[in-house]
Amino acid sequence: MAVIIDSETKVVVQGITGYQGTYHTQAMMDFGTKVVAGVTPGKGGQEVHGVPVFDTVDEAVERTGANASCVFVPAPFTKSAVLEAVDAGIGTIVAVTEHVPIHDAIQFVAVARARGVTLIGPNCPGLGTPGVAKIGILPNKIFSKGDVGVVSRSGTLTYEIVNAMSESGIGQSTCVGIGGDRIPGTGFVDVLKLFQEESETKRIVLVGEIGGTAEEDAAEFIKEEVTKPVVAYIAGRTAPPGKRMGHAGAIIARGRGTASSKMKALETAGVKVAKLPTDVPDLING
Amino acid sequence: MAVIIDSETKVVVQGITGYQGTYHTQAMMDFGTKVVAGVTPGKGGQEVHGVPVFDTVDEAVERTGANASCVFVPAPFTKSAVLEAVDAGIGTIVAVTEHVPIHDAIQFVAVARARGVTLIGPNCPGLGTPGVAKIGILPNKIFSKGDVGVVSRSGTLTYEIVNAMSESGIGQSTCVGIGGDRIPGTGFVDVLKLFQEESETKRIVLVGEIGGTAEEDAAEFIKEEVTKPVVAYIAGRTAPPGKRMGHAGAIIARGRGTASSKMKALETAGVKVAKLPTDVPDLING
Amino acid sequence: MKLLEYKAKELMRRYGIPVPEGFVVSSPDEITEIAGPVMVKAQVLIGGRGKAGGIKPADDVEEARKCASSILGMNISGYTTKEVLLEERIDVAREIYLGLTIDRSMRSVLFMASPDGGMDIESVPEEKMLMIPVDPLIGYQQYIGRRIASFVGLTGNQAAQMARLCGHLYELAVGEDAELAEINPLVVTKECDVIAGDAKVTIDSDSMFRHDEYSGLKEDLTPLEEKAKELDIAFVQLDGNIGVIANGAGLTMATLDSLNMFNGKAGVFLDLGGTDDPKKVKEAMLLMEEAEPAVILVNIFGGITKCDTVAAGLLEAMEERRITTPIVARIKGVNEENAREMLRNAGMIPASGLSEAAELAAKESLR
Amino acid sequence: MKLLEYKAKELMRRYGIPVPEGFVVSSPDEITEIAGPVMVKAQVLIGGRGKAGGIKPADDVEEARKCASSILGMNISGYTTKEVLLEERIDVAREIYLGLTIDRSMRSVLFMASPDGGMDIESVPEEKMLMIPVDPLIGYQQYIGRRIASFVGLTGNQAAQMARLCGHLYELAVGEDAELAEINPLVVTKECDVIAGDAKVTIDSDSMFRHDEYSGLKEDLTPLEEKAKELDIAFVQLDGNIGVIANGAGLTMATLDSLNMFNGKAGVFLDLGGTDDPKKVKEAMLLMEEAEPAVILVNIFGGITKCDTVAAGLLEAMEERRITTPIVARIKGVNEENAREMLRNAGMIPASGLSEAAELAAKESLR
Repeated sequence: MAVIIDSETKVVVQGITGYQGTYHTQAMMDFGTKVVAGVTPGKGGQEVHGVPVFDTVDEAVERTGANASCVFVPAPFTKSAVLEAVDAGIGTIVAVTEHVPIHDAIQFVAVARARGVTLIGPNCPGLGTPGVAKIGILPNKIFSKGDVGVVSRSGTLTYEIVNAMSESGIGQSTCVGIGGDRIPGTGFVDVLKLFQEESETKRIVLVGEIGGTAEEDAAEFIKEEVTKPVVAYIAGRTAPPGKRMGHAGAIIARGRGTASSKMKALETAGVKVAKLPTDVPDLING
Repeated sequence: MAVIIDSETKVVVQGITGYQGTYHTQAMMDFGTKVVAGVTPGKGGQEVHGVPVFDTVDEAVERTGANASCVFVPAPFTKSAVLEAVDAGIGTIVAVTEHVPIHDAIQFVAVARARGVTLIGPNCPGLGTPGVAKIGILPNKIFSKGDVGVVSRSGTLTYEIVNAMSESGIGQSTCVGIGGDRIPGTGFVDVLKLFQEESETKRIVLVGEIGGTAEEDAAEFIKEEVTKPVVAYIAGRTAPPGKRMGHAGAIIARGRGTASSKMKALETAGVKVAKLPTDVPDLING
Repeated sequence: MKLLEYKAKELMRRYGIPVPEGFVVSSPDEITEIAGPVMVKAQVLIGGRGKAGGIKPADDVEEARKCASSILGMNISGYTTKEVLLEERIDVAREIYLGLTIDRSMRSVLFMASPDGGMDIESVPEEKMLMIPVDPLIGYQQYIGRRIASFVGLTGNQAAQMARLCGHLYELAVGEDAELAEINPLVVTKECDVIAGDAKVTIDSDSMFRHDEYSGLKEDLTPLEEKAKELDIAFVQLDGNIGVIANGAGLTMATLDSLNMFNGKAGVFLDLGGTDDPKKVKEAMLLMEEAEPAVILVNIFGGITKCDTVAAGLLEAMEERRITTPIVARIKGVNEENAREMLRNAGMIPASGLSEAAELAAKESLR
Repeated sequence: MKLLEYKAKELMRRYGIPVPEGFVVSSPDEITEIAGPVMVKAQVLIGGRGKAGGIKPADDVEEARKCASSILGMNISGYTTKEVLLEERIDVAREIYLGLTIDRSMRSVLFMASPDGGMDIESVPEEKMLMIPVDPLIGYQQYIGRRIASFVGLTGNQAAQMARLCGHLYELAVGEDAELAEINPLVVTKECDVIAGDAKVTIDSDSMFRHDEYSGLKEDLTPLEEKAKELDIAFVQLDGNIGVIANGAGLTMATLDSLNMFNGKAGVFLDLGGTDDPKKVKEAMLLMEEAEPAVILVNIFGGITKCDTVAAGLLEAMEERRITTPIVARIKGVNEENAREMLRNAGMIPASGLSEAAELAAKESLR
């Protein structure tokens, strides 16, 4: 068992013929993922690492039974690609692409959520369950099998922490990189809920950053609904204040969104908060 | 118990200051419905039959706790009115207005369904549960309390049949007029599902018409999921073929949509099909 | 509101869909010049004009005038040809079918496409017809056009043209409130371009309040149909001799079904919609009288109006026109006994039930 | 991409939002005529110009030139004033706040409005600020404008103006990919019209591929920032003396946090994004050297590239520029031992863990 992906997950890679698509198709297959199809308009009939390429997601689903998608298409086409996957009945979509226009993201995230699709990203590393499957670009070698569910807004920092965990002998059930964009398809709360419900996950690591109030919302949820132990790290305690969104940003934030606000909220919810990412393994163990 | 409405239903009437809105507000209150608010932009602060009028649905919800809406606004504004109700968190919407542009209906029906709102209509008489509440324009006097759930695409024909039932001593649990428009917010199948689940409804009457394939779809559903006895009447056995939608209509229909196709489908599903509306009470009784 | 081919093509051109060059005349004298070989096409709101001789080729002005004069005035399935379209003749390599309509069960706009366009599209087997509902939350996206292009067997540049064209057709449907937009045939020319050979567009009549540009257009209606339309009454001419007035489509059809059970045959029927407004009942009565049925059957279910008020409307109409046609009337609702008394006194035949009313009217019509 | 006030107002005008008449000059000589009393307003991408003396009234050309020449060249919070806007002076009856931004938690566009617009908007109490997220499936609808008008206390014609204006502001945000569109103050004039007194618009830089019109606009960047932007590297100048290069925002911030634990202070930091592309590492290194830090700390987590390849990129940069600044480098991933050896041989200080790297860099910076 795992969250979001399992051994029945069959992945179609949208943008499979691009550099990233081709590279990570191989990496996903190396991890054990069933990559059953690729899609690149106009390149139907080709193959990439033995995976058949189709012109449309619909065709890929019909021919291969794909039920999950990994999106590598360039930012200008990401909206259309995600909507195509939703429309074709794909239930899990990982949108790796970064620099997606925010108004595009608002639209396709709303549609995916309304249609009950689990969308991770955009601008995310994706997710992996050691021994089962991985969708996205998380490095294969950082994982080890275990009982800790990891959820993170960060990319490389997640690799850092998961790697440190693995080196300390602490394995992961599923690791979900929800991405750092302002409009994430799946948020902390969505993943925490899944971890809380799933039986193989015994402990949870949450990696946050300054900006927004997702960590505060997560803290609220943990307080109410999560009974499993949670360790967190918030990056950016010493970072300069970010770009201000005119007056509007300050008005919305009203003092929230800072590292100390997030750490305080999490501590109040009973979460052990690490000072440095390298402290996470120790906090998990004790 | 009843479907869709109950004694906790609090109705806001959108377009309360118009002729229809004002008239049916009184009729609904006479039936026992809790009409708690009205909305007409620019007329906030007034009262209609003692019901306070607000400028926006949001305000009405905030001040009165309204959780259902009855929409009487003119067709050009119906889309905006329904979306306003959805956005304000209203869970049940009855859109009485007829002549709503079909592309408007496609949009707001999709949004309502995506947001989990029960939308009846547009162009519908609404629904009523004798002794509990009514939303819409069904005549009060036709109802009597009982165990038959009625669902109908028709307006006055429903009144005819419900009236005939009441005169024969057959009462209704809930009567839902889903309306005759091509894009109904709630369809036969939605209501059949509710009737099947609800315990006070022991028997079901379905009133259909020629055109479209809603009755065929209903028959399919009845066959698979409905264990309660169903009586049906299909209006239009002798009606001329309706307006044809170019070639497209014929291609979609492929022989379905006629009275005989519908009657056959229903009979195959074990439904007793009345030849005339006046036969319905006899068929219900056995 | 159906549009004539040339109006539909004007629309398509405005939305970026390629259509042949052409112009419309209502008299052969208006043809003074043509740029090359043309097709002369009858402009009528009905299909089958090709087989009826309503489409002819012409190579020069002389010939074009001859064709126009033979087609103008032609009666095609009951429709008189008042205008002809003279259109650049295109070299057809392939004919495709592309349509956009409303799908009730999906509650959405529906694309339909087939590699085999042309005359016999309705008999194309199911597997040769692609149907793609457009999710209203998503709207049109390029992949829909790609799926269509691939299904009808277009590739490369033609596939790209097709995808753009599908997008434009969707924009047209939404922008103009079309409930039908059909291109049959969609022609692939020998020059490998994709262009609309014919065009059918039906505008949703409920959307007219936001489309002033169509208010001037007249549908090809009889004077009675025209009058009924103005009064917002559904008017249908059948081949029997009983005039039926009822309120609501379902009740009207149920009335027809009931008449049929007693061997009565409806001639004209008028559906007032869900209303029992006495003024509308009166107007319907006046309209019905002009259709000269043998019997009139009135079946009104009173919703918000009292029956005697509705009956009074009927009486007014009778007096105003001195109607002598036998009238069977059944008005259901509050004060129905009063109403029955009023009708009886005025020489009408009152009935209390739907079956009874149908039986009485049928009997009267068979005298 | 922040727009100057006059650019933002041009946009607003294009979308139907009323703005005062005005024109822009970059030299007092360009002012030859004014239609009436004006305000002369510094065009800078920073707030607080009013308090800094960047806004002055003028009644005639002479005075306008004088104001312009005093404001042009003015330094406002580090930004040099290169243009001034001369704008018709409006009679202010009331000042309202209206803003539109992105709400992360609602995943939507958010309208914000307050009856108390003007200078001190950030300190307006919560109950005086209305926030309405726009459901992306619904989009802007008139009722949103009505709610806003009612909240800020407008009625009748002014409420109608406000509702229209809100609709236009939403269209602007979506059409131009604005992540912020703010009108503060939104002025109700003594003539009872509603008009934008000031305008702030920020265009989403990720949307530039579809907005050629903004590609000519330059943000007010230092040469180094400009170069970093071209390379798609996040560049931030802080007040410490350690230059940090890392890949990914989270890892970069974690690196700063770690430095801080050992009393190190970051000066410039460069975030390469999620990439470990050796070419980008090299470019960052060259850029960093120009910023002249006391120590450089490189922290790269290798995703798809091997560590020794990344190390080779670092060495190339060092050789190309003969960099003598002490460099602490930590590259994590496949072949990291190889990489460490390469770095050591080239005179860099290799580290294996993040904490170790931070400690070494901090120590080096405190020498």
